[in-house]
Amino acid sequence: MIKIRILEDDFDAGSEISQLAGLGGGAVASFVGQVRGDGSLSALELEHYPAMTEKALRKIADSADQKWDLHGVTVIHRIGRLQLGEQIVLACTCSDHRQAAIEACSYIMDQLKTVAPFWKKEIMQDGTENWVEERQSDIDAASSWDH
Amino acid sequence: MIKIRILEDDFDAGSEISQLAGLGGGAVASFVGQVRGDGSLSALELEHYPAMTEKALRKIADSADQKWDLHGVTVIHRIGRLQLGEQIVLACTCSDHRQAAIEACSYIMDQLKTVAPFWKKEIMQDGTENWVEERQSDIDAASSWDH
Amino acid sequence: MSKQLNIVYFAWVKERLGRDHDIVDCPDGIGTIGELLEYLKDKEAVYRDVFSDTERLRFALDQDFVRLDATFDAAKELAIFPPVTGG
Amino acid sequence: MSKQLNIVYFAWVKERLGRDHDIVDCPDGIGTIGELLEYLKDKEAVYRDVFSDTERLRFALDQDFVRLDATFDAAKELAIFPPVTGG
Repeated sequence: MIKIRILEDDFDAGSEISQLAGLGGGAVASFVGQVRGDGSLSALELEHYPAMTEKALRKIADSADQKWDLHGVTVIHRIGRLQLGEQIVLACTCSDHRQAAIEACSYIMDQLKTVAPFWKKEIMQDGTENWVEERQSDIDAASSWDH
Repeated sequence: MIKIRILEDDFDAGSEISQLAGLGGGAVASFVGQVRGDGSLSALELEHYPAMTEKALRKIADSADQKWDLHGVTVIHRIGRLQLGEQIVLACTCSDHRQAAIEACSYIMDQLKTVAPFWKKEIMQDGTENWVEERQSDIDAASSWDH
Repeated sequence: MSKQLNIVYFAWVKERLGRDHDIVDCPDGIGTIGELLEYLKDKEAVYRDVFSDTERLRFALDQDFVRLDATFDAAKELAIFPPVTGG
Repeated sequence: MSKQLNIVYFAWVKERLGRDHDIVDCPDGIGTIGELLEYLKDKEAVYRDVFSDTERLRFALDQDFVRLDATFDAAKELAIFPPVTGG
């Protein structure tokens, strides 16, 4: 079962995890990304490409589901303005085996960083704004799964 | 911050995850293991070595904390009789970086499977009981971190 | 006969162009995204500025990632944006 | 002079011995866990049965994992149990 959500509002990670756990596998892995208070950051603005976002996330989840034996995948990504400490993203996977669940969760996050159409703008405390640049480490992480 | 709990009662994974998230890193990884309904299984009985358990779990968490740059680690393991679908274990890590959080979480689970003094007995639907045997794949997973 | 293409922009591409989409009449003989960008850069200074370094741009045709040399054939929507930074 | 050692058992080791601990007077000349097991197997049939295959046993001295050839020196508690299966 694949569940994809793109939300302005916050989500309840614990409830999402226990819903997925209810599908019955023995192993549930999850990752939550949140806005990290990094020096002079005040907030993040998350833009996305509405017509493409769900399709791109579903493609990533489908691909994880084919690579590993999963009972379910949940991917939630927020958009709009997010304050320090707020949750940005959840990836959660459920499998009979812990390695499958953890690897699939890691794979989903690595792919999401490079092929899901989201863009982060940093709003600094002094009012300046910068679009976040892609990071080579994210590109490397995503391509490490290509074999 | 390292938190270790050994409990007979259930725990609230969502609340543990959000407590750890509150420490401020951008990345929170977690793993929940639960009793998998495997054919004729009725329940699990979890025995442990009370004088050693917390020490062993803390050693694993400390070692993860040394290998990766973590804000916090939470490890919770239940003991006693657990029904199908019940939660057995939670490992949760918080870091500034997603790979560190996910790898540390995976490491903790791999170590826990081989050096934490817990023993699982399966109670079958027909009333028979078997002690679970160690699995070579768990030994291999734990030793894969030795380099 | 020319074909109409909806071009949508995101993030700093949108901000620097000052608009979130264009509807472009794409003349015959222009088959790839790269050719279309050259055509637009000839037409308007703002395109020359924003599209100057195609290494910094990413493209999707009808919501699938493609490269600069992709042909748009029957596609209805071209998206132009910086590398993604979600998650 | 002999020394006293508390031996604790878990899982099927405990079940098959029918008890969860023993307090053993450990004679001089016995320094390693392996030697202690041989000494116990000579004393009582149930030890011969349960400790017959040491490959299936694991050991901790004062709550730290050790191997069969570890010397117990000043240790107060020896634990004998099957490979762990938590998580």
